[in-house]
Amino acid sequence: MTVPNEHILFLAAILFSIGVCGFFIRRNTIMVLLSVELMLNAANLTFIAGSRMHSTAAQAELSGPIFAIFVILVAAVEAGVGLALVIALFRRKQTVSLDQLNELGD
Amino acid sequence: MTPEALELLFTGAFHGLGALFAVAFGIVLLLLAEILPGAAKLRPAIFVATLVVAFLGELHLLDEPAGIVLGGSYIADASTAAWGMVFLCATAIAWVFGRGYYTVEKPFQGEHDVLMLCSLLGMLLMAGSGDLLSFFIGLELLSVPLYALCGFRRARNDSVESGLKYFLLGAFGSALFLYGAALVYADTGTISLLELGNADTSDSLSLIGYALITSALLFKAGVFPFHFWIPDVYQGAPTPVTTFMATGTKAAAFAFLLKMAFMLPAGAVASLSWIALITIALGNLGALVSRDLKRMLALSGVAHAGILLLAVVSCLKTGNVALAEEAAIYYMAAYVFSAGGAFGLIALLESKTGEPTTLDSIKGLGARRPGMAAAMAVFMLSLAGIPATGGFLGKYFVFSTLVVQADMAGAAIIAILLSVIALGYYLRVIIAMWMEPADEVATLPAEPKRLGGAAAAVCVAMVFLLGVLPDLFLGLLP
Amino acid sequence: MSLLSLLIFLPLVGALAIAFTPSKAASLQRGIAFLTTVVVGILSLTVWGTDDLASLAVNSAWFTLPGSQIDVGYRLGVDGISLLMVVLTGILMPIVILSTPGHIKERVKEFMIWVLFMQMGMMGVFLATDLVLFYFFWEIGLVPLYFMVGIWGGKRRLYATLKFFLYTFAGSVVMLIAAIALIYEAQSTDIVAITNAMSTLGVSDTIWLFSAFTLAFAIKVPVLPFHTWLPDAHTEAPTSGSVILAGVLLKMGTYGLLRFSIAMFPAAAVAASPYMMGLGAIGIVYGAFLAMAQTDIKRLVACSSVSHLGYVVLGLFALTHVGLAGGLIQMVNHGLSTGLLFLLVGMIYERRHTRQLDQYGGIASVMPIYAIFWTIAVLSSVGLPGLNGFVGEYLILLGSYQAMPFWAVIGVTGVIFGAIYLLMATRKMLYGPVVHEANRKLTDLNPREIGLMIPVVVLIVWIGVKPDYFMGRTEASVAAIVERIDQAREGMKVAELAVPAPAAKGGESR
Amino acid sequence: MEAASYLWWIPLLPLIGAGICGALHLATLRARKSNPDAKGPAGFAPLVASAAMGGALIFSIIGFLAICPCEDNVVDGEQIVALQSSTWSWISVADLRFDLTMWLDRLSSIMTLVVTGVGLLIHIYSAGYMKGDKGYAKFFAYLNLFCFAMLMLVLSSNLLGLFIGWEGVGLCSYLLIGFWYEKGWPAEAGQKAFVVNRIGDAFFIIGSFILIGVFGTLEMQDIGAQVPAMIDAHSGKLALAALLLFGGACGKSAQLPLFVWLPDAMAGPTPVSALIHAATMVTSGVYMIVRLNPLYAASPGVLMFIGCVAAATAFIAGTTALVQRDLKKVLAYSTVSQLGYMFLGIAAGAWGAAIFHLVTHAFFKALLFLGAGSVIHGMHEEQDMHKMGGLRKHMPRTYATFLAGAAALSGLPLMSGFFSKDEILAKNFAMGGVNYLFWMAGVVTAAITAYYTWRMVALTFFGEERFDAKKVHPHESPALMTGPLFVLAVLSIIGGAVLGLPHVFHLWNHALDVWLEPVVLGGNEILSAQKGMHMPLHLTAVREWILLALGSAVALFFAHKGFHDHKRGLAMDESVQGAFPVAHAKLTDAWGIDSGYARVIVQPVKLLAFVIAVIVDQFAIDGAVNGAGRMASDFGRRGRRLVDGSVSCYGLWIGAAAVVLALTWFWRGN
Repeated sequence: MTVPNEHILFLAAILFSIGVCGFFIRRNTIMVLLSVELMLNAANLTFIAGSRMHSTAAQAELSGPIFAIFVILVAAVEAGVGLALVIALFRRKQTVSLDQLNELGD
Repeated sequence: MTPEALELLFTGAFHGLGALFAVAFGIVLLLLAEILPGAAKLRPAIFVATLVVAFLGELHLLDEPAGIVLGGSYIADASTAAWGMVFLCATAIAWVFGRGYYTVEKPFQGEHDVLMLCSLLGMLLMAGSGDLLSFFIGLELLSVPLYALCGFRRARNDSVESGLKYFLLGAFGSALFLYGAALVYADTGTISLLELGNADTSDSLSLIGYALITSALLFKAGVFPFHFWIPDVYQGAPTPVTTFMATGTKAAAFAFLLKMAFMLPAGAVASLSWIALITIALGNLGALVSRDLKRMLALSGVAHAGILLLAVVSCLKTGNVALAEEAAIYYMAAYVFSAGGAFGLIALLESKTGEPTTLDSIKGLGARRPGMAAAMAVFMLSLAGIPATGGFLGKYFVFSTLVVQADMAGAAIIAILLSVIALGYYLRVIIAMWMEPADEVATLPAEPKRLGGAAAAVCVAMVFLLGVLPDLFLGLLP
Repeated sequence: MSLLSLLIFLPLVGALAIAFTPSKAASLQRGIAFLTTVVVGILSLTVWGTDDLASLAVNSAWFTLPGSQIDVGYRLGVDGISLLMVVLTGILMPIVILSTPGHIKERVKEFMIWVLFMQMGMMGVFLATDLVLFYFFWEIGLVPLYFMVGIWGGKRRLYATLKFFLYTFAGSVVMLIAAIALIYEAQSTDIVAITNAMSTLGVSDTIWLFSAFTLAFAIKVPVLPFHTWLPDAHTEAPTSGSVILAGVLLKMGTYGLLRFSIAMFPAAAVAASPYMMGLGAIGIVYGAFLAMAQTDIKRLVACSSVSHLGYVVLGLFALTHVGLAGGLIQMVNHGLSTGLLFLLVGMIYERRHTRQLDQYGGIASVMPIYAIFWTIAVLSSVGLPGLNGFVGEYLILLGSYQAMPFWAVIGVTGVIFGAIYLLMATRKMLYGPVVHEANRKLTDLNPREIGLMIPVVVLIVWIGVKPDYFMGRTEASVAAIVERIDQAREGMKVAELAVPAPAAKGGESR
Repeated sequence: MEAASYLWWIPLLPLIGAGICGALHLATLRARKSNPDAKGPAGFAPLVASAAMGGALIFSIIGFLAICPCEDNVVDGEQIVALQSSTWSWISVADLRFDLTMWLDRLSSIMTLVVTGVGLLIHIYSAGYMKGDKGYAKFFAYLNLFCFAMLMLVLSSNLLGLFIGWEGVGLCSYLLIGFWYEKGWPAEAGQKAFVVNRIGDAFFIIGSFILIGVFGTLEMQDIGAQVPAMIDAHSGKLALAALLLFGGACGKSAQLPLFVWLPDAMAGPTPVSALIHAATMVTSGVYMIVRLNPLYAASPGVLMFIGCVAAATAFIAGTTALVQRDLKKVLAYSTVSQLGYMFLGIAAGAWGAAIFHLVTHAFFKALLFLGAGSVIHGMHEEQDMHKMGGLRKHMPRTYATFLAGAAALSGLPLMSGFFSKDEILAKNFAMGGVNYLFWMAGVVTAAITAYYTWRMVALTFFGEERFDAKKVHPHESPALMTGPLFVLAVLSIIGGAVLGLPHVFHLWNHALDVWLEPVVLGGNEILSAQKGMHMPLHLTAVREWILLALGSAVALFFAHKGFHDHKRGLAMDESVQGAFPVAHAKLTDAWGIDSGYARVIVQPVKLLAFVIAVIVDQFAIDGAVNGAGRMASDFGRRGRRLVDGSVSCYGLWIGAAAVVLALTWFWRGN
């Protein structure tokens, strides 16, 4: 028995929404980062579903999965830089709470 | 994949991607220079050489566009080349003014340059990308190094904060883009712009997808209500990086916006023009009340983004991409030299003290550094769009596309009246420099740097050339 | 390089030359500036001497507007309308430079550079026959005055200069949009071509273009109720700035009204004429009352400008031959008489360092020669027959009477009120006993000051006694405009016969 | 008509003189720089000025001779009645031309002779009167400048050219009234004079517009010629134009309601009062109307209106003169009243009579002013008659001449004033209708005039000396001043009889009527046509005699009464003042008209100026402008509050916006 694509899309949508909400709600930088990851993965899931929808027996539609792979890659890169920045923040403030990002402005 | 297919895939690729290859090669060389002993002193040479070669590549591309390469992932046409030149100029300006800006971080100058080139690479890729994937890669290639650059002065709170803010929001933005792209893909089954152009995108999935994609782009371009990060990040980031972001990133975002504008639904015209007008208003009003120069220029940049968005709107309404693109490129070029020059001068001013530059700290600058102050005045007038400066003609072209092609005189009048507010704060900068006596708040300005001075002079010259002899540049454009 | 180009760019050359002088060498910079302006003045007189003005025209390619075949050209030309303005500019600038030693003591270098820039802008505005070029110079002209007021001005100079720039800029950007539309409508940027293309169109097609242009010029003139920047700018500006402002800069507005609003859109002008005449006439009285209430002599003169320019607007928008001719000559008159008044105010200010009327009194007994010049200037402004002011005012009022007696009568009352405030000021300044000790020690005008005012006085008398000599040169151009207006009137009549309602609306008065 | 370009010299000589005197003044100033009490070349000024006037006088006599009726002035059967100079083309726009031409016909020749003649005398007189004044040369410069303007006024053939002189004399009057500006109030008086005149000029200007509209020219000869053709078509416009021009005349010739400046004008030096405010400038209104007599003849309604104004002015001014204490004020109000008389003549269409009275008045009023000047001079600048008395011993020559002037003014029989007044009254009487009222007003005024004139004489020269003999030593003025007095005295005695002896005497005919006949022909014809009676009107001999007798009786009786009441001193004045304090105060203040203006016009204008400047301009208009600016920065600050600067808030905006965007497109898309 196969899962209907709509369900996958729906699941992806839910994941994405959870990620967005997390982004808004969480105060801890790491958690916010994770929420973003969640959103990315929701996108990936959608890509996969898309490719599944548009593939035919004759020819598989591959750009979706390829996209997904790139996303995973990029997500890693982003995480790297992001965590570096988080560390820098921690070095200066001994905390990783977003509320510490409040010095700019005039 | 058959060899023929591979060959087909790469025909004209080298010609079309000349600039990208050059920059990539330059990055590699710089990295080598990092590790090879004694090669450190070569870095500037390598950097400059890279830019020059890339620039030549783009020039070549202008003359004979390669068209579609990499099987549609990259479109190397004249406008791509023109945008590429804009990016290269932006990079050059940011880099030159950045020389000697970093005191504490001096040892890491190499990394700084590498990151800058990476981000440049991303811009070039974005501008020419033929499908959503290559655009996404370009976008990340542009953004990720910038996150690092913003936080480059990690000994300073403001720098770190700016970096982290930019990172988080940037990541959020990319996520939006991705999900949007995914939805579009799920709906149409393709990511190539050309095919998307033909595909039926009226379905709700694509609509939402495009909305998300546009949001991400508007975020990068810094347009209401996606612009709130801009003042913070620009203010906190190291000034050369701000210079780079203000000019380069914005340009890249608009380059792609114009590319994909034709895919947007008809309803977008109304919503986007409203967004544009609000952006201009908010940007100018915000700038009007900020005393920190970088913040002020950041917000003024938001206003300029709004005007560029109007160009996008007119292209969206008329479908005449070429004209709107021409106007936008001209506008952007003028902006690169004016804003770039202005931010650059701020970088020079800060390089001595490292203190933020405010309207108070530049009081009486005209008396102590007439050259600098004069250049700054020219940049301000150009940003304000006073004739004989590039700013004016850019404004003229954008608004003429709007009035004549898109037949949106009403929006044009509102926009241009809103831009009168801008004059208010540009003039205040001049007032502070030339008409107010220096007081104790006014920090002693930087020792004049020969390099910086030369760069400023070049920017001034370009601003005037763009303003008085437009044919030099219009001739290049398609 | 052609004569007209020289008129525009010699000042630029002079400015560059000054830029390379050592910043301390004030006298050298003054010298260069004076020399440049004198040469330009002589050149402008040679233009006056040329009989075939058309032969001076310049027309070379500049650039092509993207997405169209419209060539923006470097087009210069001079006709009867601009001729007077060009000569006025040419003659006033040396006088301005000559007046600076009294009040420009520091940052001479910058000042001279800005003055020459200013001259370039003004000459450009009057000589450009290409719309884009005109707009270029039109806005460039704002910058130098912005600096003059902002750097060398009085206490509230920053407020005044910001207000001036923003106010006028707001007007001109609206004009920019209109210009963009206009250029594509006429498919040309040549003002003559545009005029030929547009002046045949009806009201409904041109009314918004007309309004946009008129708004920009009305702010510059300034026409009620856009005038409030002027008193501030005048009061805060240094003497020379005020002279330039009153003498030439404001004329850019009236010149624009004539060259664009009226000549390009005659039909719309006819429709709007009652309202514009109303603004002009009310402006005359309003400005006069404004002046009456002033205690600051410089501000008083500034307000009198509002009143005098009301005459010009009234005359121009009467759209009669007499009114137009009168308005044109009155532009020059105002430049001379008000310029002279500002010079005089400056001279007394340099000696006494106050502009409050009640600080003076009995000056005539201390500075008799000053009193003579002051009296001449005042009489010229109140329009005494035999001096220049009368010619303009009488023709304007006559012309507007032929068009709309009501507004003319309102305007005539200005003759009374003008006398009231100017004579009041004169009495408080010159007459009565010397009450303030500080006034006893005042020294009378020195030869330089006398010398620089002589040419102005000569012109004042000359225009008053032989106006024909000056108006003769303008007659042809005015006649051409009148012809366009008459054609437009005909056209509107036809339109009214066809469709009674819309075209008639503008026509009805008050 | 004949070309005669030397006419230009009549106005130009005084102009040149003015220039030279001005130069002399500047030279004197320069000389005084080194030592304050240096004489400088100012002493030459009177010579130069008088020479200029003399030259002008000679030229005007030449002109006069060239047009007076005698054989050698007949060119091919045509009697020369006018000379015309070369033309200076002044303004020409479209098809309008305003040219300056000197036009000497019989009317303007009389005026030029009066102006140059009386002017010359007053120049000579001033040489003595102004001696020692630090503005000596300047005074003569102004005086000459005035004569230039006045001559332009009377000689110009174009109404606009006339207007040059019209405003020019106004200017000079302004300058000369304020001549002693250090005192302050003369300057204010001058300003008042100029402004009030300007009010009249405003009417004048509008009137000229109407004339241009009707005739397409301002050449007064052409206008006069075209009037008959225009009456039917444009009678309304003509009347309006005439009325407006008369408004101008009201300003210059000090008629109600614009007469208030003239009494104040006495602040100027007395010769000025004599020349400008008695003999010449104030009469220019009369001249202008007579010059345009066809126009006025064509609008009888306006003539009637003029009559009413004139009668009221004559009466009010006369009554005011009754109670003045200031010698010059008496003369000033008397002048206003006499000008009213001239306009009464015009009201009756008696152009000749008006000019006749203008001339005689020029003689005797100039004489009286100069005499008064001599008195004031002798009394050390004292002008209050209550502080004089018994001066006839001290200054006999002045006294004698003053008597002559007084006799003429009060119209004692056979004096010049007698004939001119009588003619005006007679013409009104003959015209009948409403002019009977004018006639009565005239008679009453004549009575009043006689009374105050002799009151003045009595208070000044008779009774006990009311001045402090220790401080003030009255003395006769030098010959330089008394000389002109005698000349004028002779003129005011015989002038009337010579120029205008009524026909009933059958000695010689009315010289002035004959002389002016060609000038007033147009007007008379129109009037005759309208009224159906032959102009100029003539009474039957009987009536004429009765009127003459009546006139003499009134004059003699009231003159005697006025003299008798006051020759013993101030008793009468004080008793009157005691009896009716309020009425007396009002009368002294010219029926409170002047102070009324201050309340009703001046104060409101000042208030309005304040309201406009502060409330409308600063508060409303400029407030709006600045308000816009303030609002902008306000919004700017508000704009910041959209976000709190936290990442999640920014993100929220982005997310929300994305959703909204999606929704709008979704909704718009399908």
